[in-house]
Amino acid sequence: MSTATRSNPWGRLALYLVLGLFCIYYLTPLYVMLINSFKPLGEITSGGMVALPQDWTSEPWQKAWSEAQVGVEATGLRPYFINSFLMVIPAVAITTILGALNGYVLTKWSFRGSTLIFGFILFGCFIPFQVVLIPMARTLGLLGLAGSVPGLVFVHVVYGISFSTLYFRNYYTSFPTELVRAAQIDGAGFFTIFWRIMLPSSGPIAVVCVIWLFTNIWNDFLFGASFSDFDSQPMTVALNNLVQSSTGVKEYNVHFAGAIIAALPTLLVYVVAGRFFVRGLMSGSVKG
Amino acid sequence: MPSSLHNPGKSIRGGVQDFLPRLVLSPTIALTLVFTYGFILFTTYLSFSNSGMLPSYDLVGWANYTRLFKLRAWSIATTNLLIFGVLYIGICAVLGLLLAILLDQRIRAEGFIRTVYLYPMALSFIVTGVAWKWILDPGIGLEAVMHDWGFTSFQFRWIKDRDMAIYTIVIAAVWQTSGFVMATFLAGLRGIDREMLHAAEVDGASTFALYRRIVIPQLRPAFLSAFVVLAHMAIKSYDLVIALTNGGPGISTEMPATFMYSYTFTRNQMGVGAASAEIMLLTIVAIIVPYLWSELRGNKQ
Amino acid sequence: MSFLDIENATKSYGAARVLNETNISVEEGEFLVLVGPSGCGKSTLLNMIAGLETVTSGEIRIRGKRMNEVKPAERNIAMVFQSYALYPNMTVRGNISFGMEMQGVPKPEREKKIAEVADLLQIKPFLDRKPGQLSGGQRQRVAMGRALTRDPDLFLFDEPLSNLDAKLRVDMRTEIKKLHQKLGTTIVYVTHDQIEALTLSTRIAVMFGGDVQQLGTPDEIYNNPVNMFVAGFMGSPSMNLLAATLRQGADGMEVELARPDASKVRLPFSAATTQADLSDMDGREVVFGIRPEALTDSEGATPASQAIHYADILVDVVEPAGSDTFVTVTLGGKDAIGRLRANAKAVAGKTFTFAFDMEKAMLFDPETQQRIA
Amino acid sequence: MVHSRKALYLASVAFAASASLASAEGVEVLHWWTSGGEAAALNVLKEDLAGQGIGWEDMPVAGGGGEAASTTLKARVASGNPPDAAQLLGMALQEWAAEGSLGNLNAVAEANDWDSVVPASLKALATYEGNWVGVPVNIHRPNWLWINAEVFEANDLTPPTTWDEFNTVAAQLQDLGITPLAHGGQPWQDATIFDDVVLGMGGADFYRDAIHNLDPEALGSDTMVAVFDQMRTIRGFVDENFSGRDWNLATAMLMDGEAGMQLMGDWAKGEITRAGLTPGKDILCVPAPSTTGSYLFISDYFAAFNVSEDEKASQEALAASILAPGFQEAFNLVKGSIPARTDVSVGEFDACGQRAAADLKEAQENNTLVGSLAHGTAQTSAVQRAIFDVVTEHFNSDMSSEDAVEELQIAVESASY
Repeated sequence: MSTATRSNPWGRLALYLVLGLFCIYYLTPLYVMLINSFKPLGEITSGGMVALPQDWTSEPWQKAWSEAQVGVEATGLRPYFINSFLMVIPAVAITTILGALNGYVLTKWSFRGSTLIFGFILFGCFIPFQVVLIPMARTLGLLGLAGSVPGLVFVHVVYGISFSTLYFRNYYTSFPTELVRAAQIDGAGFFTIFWRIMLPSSGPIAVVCVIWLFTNIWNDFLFGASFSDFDSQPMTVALNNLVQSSTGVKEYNVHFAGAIIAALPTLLVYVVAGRFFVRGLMSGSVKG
Repeated sequence: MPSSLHNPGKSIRGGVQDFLPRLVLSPTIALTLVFTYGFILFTTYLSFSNSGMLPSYDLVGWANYTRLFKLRAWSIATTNLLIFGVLYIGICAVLGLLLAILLDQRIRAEGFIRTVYLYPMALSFIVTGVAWKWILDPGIGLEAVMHDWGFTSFQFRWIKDRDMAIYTIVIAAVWQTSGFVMATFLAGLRGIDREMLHAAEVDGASTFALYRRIVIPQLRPAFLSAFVVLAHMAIKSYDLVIALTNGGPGISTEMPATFMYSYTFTRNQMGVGAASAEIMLLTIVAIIVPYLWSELRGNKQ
Repeated sequence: MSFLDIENATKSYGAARVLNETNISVEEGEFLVLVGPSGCGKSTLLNMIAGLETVTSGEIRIRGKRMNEVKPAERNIAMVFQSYALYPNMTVRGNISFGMEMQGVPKPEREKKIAEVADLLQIKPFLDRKPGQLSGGQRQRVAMGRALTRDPDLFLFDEPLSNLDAKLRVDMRTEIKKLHQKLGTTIVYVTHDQIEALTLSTRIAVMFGGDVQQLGTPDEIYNNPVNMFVAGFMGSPSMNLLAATLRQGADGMEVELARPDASKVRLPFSAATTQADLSDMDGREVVFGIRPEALTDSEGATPASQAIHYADILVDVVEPAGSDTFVTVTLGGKDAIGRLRANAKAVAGKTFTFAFDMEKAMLFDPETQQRIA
Repeated sequence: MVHSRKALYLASVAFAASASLASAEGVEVLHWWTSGGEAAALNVLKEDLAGQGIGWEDMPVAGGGGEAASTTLKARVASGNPPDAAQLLGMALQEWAAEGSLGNLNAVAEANDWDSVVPASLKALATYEGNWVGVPVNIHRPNWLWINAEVFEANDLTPPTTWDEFNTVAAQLQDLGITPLAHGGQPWQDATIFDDVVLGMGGADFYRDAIHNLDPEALGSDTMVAVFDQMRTIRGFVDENFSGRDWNLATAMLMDGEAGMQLMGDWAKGEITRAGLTPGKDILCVPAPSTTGSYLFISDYFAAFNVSEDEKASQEALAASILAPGFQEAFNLVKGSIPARTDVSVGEFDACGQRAAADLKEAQENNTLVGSLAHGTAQTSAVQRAIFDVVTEHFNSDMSSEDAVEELQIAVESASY
């Protein structure tokens, strides 16, 4: 952004140094997990948890993926992925679209009291999930959604929507209103403006929103464990079953491998969605 | 951008278009009404009932509250939340902003670094908690490694120290979320018009002044998002505490979220759990509402 | 019935009224400029014509048809915005064709139209670029191109040139004027730049504080402002508005202005100057208005004028500007600017004999700010 | 109705192989046995039921000794969609029964004569108001002291049988630079030690008075002060990094010889076997100090939730299969516990298992079989956790024993309402 820092080689060096240092901070736990996921269990429990493996093995990975005991059957995490995808994709899509529409209404079609309504919706971010669990279970039961994937999608939409609304509303606040006016004069209606004008320019915030929702829903354990059935348990419940056992043997190497496997879809989303973080989507339309 | 929120679209009239915006908003409003406010009311009721394992509807007055305030675990939890909340939100916001600005300098490997900063969010704390526990454990983690390298006087045993353990939770929590806060700010930065920055540069603004006077003020909405997300994470920090210290040593890292969960589900004292939730909600109202008020009202002009 | 009628139109946001009852009629083919400082209500009025803001009370009619409830897209108008409002995610071609697409214009026709305006505005080379890759002037052309494809009944411009640099602004101004002459479409144009207003318009509405202060041709507005605001706002450098007192002189009324040394300048202000009857106004405080070009050196004064009067005044500052020299003096307690020929011999710190063209002078009431004479 | 159901059940058992009469419905089981051995053991049950034509719908939710599963269970019950059977510890079973959420298994119990094969203490927890509401699966014993044989032999130490001996041995180990006691500072592990100390220093009757009956006199007694004194002494025998450590890492310390002893339940055998060592030989198992002759127990139960009539048959079939001798042996061999019925041969079990079975018999005769507080077999979770709070806080701070006793009384009083 600033030519000043671009032209100063020492400044650049310091810049990269700082960024690199933080990379180490962020990567250390991953390093610990990775190296230990390639060790035989004996090597881990006999100490040296930060040392490189003496005896590299990929067995923990194989085990976590398809052989580990997560229930009565030794299925590994594999079969649970589909449940998680069935839950997370619709939930993220619905929540993001609704959030974007809400943000669009709240900024570009605001009406008397709309700011108040925004505050009202926003407060939903803070409700502790512990307190909603039982009434939500009862509600799902009444709706006939208990123990099903649609039920889980519903719950995640309900408690994700305050966030997606927040993100888009705050982003659209600085979205040039003149664009909306121009489109109105061009004859575009409410939804056309949204689809053709607003959404295509929402790349960075959509990334943030999707990352947030995807991560939260994918990694959610409480709802997943409480509102699922034997055939709709999401991946986190399986991962938790793999990792947690009060009186069983703890296979840390398999746990770590499992955790990384479980996080792969999220990581993929980060990498893919990250491309939409490109600069300058808006330039050329914002007033100077 | 003086008039970004200046009632722009009070325009399309007649027919469906007139109430379409409200129609679009209404599902969200209805869901919020029932599943946020309805459930808060329900919880309020429970907090005055003698609910144990399951909800019960027999009222017992303020008994749950008096019991709650007598519990040492609760006062520890609230103190911890204060320490944790302030440090966590503060550090994440500053670090997130700093990293976003640094990353916005046309960095060569931006995509890679961004992903590195972000990835902790992707991992479930069920497992990363174990890795952190190891790193922080003086016997096998950082301290042991430093000793191996010859720095034998190096000491880092906060996680075993009742007074310091809460700070290790801050370290791990910052690790998990600061990247996301960075992304929020980065999105905000990318939404700012470049020409304006060029203009300011031409005006002779130093890089520092550029950010302080022009860029950061424009990130206010992003700050709001970040703050809400961080406050949400701070208040709901559960997995983190369970995985890292499980409230220990002793009960020194008990947090309201773990307290609430424990009383509502593990200890079968749902009434006390509901009372603690009420206190939490009131605290949130006391802190968040004035902020929202000033932020949203300020935007309106 | 005119082409565009604005009748008793007002606009309020809650209790705050931003536009008072406004009446303007625009004939077909006219170029109306709404000019005024920011916050005067000009953009609000434009947005009301466009349908982007509701009309609180009153009526807006196009070709006699009430527009208040008609959607912007159905008013057959086109609008060019200050920030150009180009859709950042579409190419130039996409931007231009979007409106036609929305109106259901078939593709071949759209292509034809795009080619036409691209030719007209010389934007053919950038058709497949995105707005972000264009310069300010190019974006401006694209924005106009987008508006042109509509074949609108009415063109609305919202400060379209204010984001351009000075030179480009002058060029684009000429192009807009050419375009108007060529297409003959009715235009309503908002600006805060009085030069744009004077050069482009066939009529000007000067606005301030939510009211139209004066509506008239550029000549009327410039030479016959109805009040101090219009007089001061239009023209550059702006009109000198100086505190003065009316005195009964030998040949009728005279205007008395104080020099810095407390001595007085007296200038006849009589029948040759005005039709107004000032006879019983002896001793009255007034504001004396005179444009810089009417406060000049003896050779620079219009020979045709019937009422040139001279006075010696101490010169404070001399600013040669090539074709003219601007001189600042103190008169009536305020700085007054005179516009002299380039070779006039005024020297700072010395007195100089100024020629006042009293035919072009005017008087205002300091209380009501309205024109007296 | 009862008759027809019973008839259906008997038929299903009688013609198990034909499988045609069993409900097409599967039986959904909520449990927290997900780690290798346990889950594999449960698979035996699954196969067993499959043989009877009953599908197994697996609903595992692991975490914190069933804490996570209990939350899930509450949500499932609240939604009106409870599982057919759920794993519960003894007191939780009683609490659910009190809520009226459980059906009864009297028909199966009668048909299989559970009354005569299930130990009375287990039966007391499996029945509510005279009805069988759940079925016990196993018996774990938490009051074991595990000893690294090599360390003890090399240093010529004798396994301690009393707390005094323990203190002496521990002091000797400490002098040798060996951590006397491998321990993880988590509330349930602290409470496991507390269990052992209360039972050891006060005896079974005192344990019942204080922990089961919450007798204020017992809770405030000098014995209890002495218990906390001993806890303080034990605190001196753990390494400085004990806080927050998982139990199995503590076991690893024991196996490496880094530590000499560990107080832990018999599930530690899983870790020991896995490391290639033999429980009872490489790692000795002796009853926790001063608790010889007494037996703390934990039983896992499968609770029978109220289900519709057509699911009842498979629920009952599940219950019958769980307590069938064949499954009891197969399962408990893998799990490290001993069978929940006394008439199953333990010849196949390892030395520690055989000893446990013998001790159990003895304890039953002497009325010294008591449910463990640390593992949800003595108190409602409210009281249990309130005691945990005091024990953990005392263990991790410099609270005096007198203060701890006082805190204990207050905590118990405020939690039991």
